[in-house]
Amino acid sequence: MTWLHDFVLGAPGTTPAVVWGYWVAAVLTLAVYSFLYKDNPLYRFAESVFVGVGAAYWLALLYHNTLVPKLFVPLFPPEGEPMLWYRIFPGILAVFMLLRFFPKLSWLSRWSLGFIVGMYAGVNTTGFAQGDFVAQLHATMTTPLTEGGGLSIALNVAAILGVIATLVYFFFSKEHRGALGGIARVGICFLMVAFGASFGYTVMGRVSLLIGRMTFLLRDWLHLMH
Amino acid sequence: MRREIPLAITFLVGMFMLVDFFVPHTRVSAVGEEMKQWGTIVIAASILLGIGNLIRVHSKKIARRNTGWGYSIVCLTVMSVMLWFGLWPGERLGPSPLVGTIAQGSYFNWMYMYMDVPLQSTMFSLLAFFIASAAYRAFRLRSPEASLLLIAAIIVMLGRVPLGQLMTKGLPEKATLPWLTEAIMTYPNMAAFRGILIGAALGVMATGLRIILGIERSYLGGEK
Amino acid sequence: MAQFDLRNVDRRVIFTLIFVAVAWPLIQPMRLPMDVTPPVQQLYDSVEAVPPGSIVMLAGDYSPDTMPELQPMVVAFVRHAFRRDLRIVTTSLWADSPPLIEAAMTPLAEEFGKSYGTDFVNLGYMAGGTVTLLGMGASIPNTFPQDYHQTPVRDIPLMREVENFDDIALVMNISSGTPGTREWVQQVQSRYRVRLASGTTAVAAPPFYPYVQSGQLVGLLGGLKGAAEYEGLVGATGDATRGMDAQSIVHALIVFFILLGNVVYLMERRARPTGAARPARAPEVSP
Amino acid sequence: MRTHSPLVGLALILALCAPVFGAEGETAPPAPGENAPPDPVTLLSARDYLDNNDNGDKIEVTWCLSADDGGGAGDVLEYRIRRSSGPGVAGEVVGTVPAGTTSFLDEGVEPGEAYYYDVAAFDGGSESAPAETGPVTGRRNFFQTSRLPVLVLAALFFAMVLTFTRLAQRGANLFVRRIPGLTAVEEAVGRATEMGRPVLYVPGIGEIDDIQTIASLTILSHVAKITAEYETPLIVPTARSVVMSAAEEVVKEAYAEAGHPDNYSPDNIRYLSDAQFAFAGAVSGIMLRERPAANLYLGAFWAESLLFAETGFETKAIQVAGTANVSQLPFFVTACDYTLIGEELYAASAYLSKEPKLLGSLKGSDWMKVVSIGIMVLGIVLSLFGVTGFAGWFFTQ
Repeated sequence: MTWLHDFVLGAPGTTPAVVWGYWVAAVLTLAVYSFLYKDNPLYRFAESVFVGVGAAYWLALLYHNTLVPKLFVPLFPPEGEPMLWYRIFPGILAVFMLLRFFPKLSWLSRWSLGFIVGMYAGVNTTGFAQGDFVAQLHATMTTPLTEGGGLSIALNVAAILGVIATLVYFFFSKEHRGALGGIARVGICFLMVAFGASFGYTVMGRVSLLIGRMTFLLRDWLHLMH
Repeated sequence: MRREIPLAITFLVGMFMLVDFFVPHTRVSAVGEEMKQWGTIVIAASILLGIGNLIRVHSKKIARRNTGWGYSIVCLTVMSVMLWFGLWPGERLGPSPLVGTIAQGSYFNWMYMYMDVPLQSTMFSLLAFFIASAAYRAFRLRSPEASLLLIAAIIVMLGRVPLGQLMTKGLPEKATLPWLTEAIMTYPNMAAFRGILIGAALGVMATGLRIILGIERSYLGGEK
Repeated sequence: MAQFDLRNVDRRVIFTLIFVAVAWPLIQPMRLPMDVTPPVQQLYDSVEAVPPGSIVMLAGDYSPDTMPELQPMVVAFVRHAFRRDLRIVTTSLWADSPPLIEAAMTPLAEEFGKSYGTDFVNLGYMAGGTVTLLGMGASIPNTFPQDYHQTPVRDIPLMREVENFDDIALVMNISSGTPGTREWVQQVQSRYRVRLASGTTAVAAPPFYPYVQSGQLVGLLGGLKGAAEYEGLVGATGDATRGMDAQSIVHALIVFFILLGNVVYLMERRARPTGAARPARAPEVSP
Repeated sequence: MRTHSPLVGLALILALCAPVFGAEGETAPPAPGENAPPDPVTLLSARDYLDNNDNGDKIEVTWCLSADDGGGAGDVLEYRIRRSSGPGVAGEVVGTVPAGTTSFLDEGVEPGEAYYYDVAAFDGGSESAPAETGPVTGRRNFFQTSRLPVLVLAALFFAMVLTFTRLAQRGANLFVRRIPGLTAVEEAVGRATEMGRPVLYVPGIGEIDDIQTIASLTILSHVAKITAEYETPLIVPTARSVVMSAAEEVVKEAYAEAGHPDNYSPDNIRYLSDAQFAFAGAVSGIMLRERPAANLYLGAFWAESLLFAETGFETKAIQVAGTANVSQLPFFVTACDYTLIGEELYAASAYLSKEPKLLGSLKGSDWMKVVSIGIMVLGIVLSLFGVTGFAGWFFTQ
């Protein structure tokens, strides 16, 4: 009987908001799982709710956490604080961006797009150059090869060869024949082992998500876990 | 002019970001910092654009009574209700902790925690089922490479869980599944991904260069 | 043919098996033992090495879809940091993260008697991804002028001590995609010499091993297993540890499926050496 | 000291300091002020500190511990750092740091002024003789010296990309090897023709601005020319309306170019759904109902890859896949007949389109990989012979 009570009305100490919440969440969860049987209106309904809630959430957060502090407050500051007048420029670019909805003025949105694309291009170019390209070259060169015992040294040497062979595999200016082809074959072996590892990890990740949902259903909603 | 100005903006902003990376002089850094703050604002607007687009697509669907327009009504209704909770200026209704705020305990937060959270997590947990079914029906030792992949995958799958640890208990350490898994991750996996990383970095750098110099302009869309 | 045909198993049978394999160990736990892997140990040691009183940053860049893997990491990290009297500043490049982090921190703050504004602060979400990271490199208060609840940061005592990454002893990035750990490594760790640790989904973890080897990451938690190991080190059983039994059983089941599927496939191929509806191997097949 | 590279200087200091560090914590400190003043610090140096936002107002002072800090009398409590405007002039204390510390960042200097620093160990009663260094000037620097390797390598790479692009524009014949994946694609299409069944081409679920989608559309054009020739139906389901319009254009043009504009059927280029799983479900439906004999998945794929590959395997279609989304590659490799891995997708598109900008980047990246391999091999060999400076130069963090 206590189980039935907990199931319907929530465990002692749970507020009505939480009890309602668990029920709504459980129904939505089951609606999504109904897709496993086949595509059906219940699943479509849940999917539409999903899209609606997600968009509303993002919009509200964008307003409260980005637009208000970064644009509205600097332009219309409270008493006694300086106005950052130059924030009018990104404000204009932001408005231009939204002009895409008006066909006659949509060409202005390219200004804003140009700004963002240029910024990302600059930032990513240096980020990848320093953080990935140069840093990984350095790390390969400083792989420890004189310490840690025979097995460790052998594995480190193998890793260095693996890096080089992988790069050779992605070399397109010569036919993969002869020695080059041989190295490329080694590269593909390294890639396959890495993809195998990825495969295993991905399986793990997907299963974890299911475990998370089942924990919710079995513990919070059905009170079957202790 | 409709293409030249955006290309010029891209060039100037992109070049400035490159300069900002190499030049620590305070004049450059100060301008750079404000530019980055501008960036967050314009990027926020681009997200607004995406959400606006969504509203437009669903409204059109309803207006034209396209198949599934009922679902579009559901979508827009839920969205409006949640936005009302999240954005309604609370002061006008009198101070309320429930509406017009995103704090813990508000209606907005409730809708997020009990509708968005379960829906998002459940959508992706479907994949556990699909992966299991594909494991039985589609993952095949069809070539030496695929076999190598699957063998590594099986070692990692077992080595990453306590069961695998139990299965090879008692064997010398370097033959246990957890050790083999960690070795795969640290050496061949690391090496291959480093190769991919270096290649991908070059790809991104080349694309960045093309964009900044205006050689790549497909992002601007067609000439209309 | 009425008999059970292994070649044409309805996928719903497989779905049911998976469902049972997850539910059963959750209801009847076995509590299988677990070792700690080096990247997790390194992460734990790095947090231990931060002097008490320092400020650490919890950068949550995840969303509810990966919560089962990542939320336990957040909980364990916050517990670890609070226990060592570290103060926590949280930021998010993903709109979804701030309430999830808040949900994890509120009960722990109560447990450890920590108060908002002096011991921890949630700066909320900021659009912009990599650009936001660079803005933080120049000035964190200018990049996040208000916290999640719209309090100006100058009114928050903890934030008076934070100007940029020089004031942050360690960044723990909880990441499930882009922007995430890769962007933190490229833009923040490389550029501003920050000690960066990462907790990621299992899907994202393998490509980050080069960063662990190069020292760009001081530690890495990969998926539920990484979270469970970290929970073990911190000494608090959580959802990750509880989930590992189910993880074990399902992995074993999937391995069994792969093996069985391939046995059936090989038998089928042997039974029909020629004239099969599909070629065993397309010409020039490699990877 | 300032003429040395900071790294070499640091290594030197660490090497010389090593014996002192080794003795740390072995003796209990006697009560302060009991005995003679502590030994002075050694190897004192000061340099302009290069900040990310360099206002020229920071100078970093480094030294080696006094012999009485950790070892010796073990009674050092703190170090006092003084700054003055001339040699031998008694300066003001700008900071004190606890025993065991070997550096101090002075954050309040006037840019452009020359300073002298002296550091003295203090044991609670008396100070050691001060060690002095200088002059040193805080400057607003115009170049972040630690990032020089990034500049050099990026400049070299960019020069190669631009050179190859120019060569390609002038019509030079730049060799790119044929990607085996393309042969697999053509054979799959050929087989579908033999069997009289359609070809299914999924250009991923990325947006039109995703470079993978763009690469995919190039390959789609190639495939469309073959199907136009063979009069084989080509079905292209898309998840983005803009991608659909682009795919329509591409296919129509390809049919016209192949001389069979009448064979083009606009009904086969379909927009199905933006929602990931709804799209995956709909594509699976096409596979089961229309039974394409060749399934080509090229572009940006995420979790739906699994569903496609599985259903396609069930329908016994020949499957060729290609994506740069690494986490999906394992599923394609194990369930498809051929898979284009990562960069191969871009290479295939450059190979087919012969566009100078794509060829230039591809060739530039190729030769930069050769340079990278050269650098790595050289760095490792030199390190093995004890020359670590070359590898060390690439440390930019």
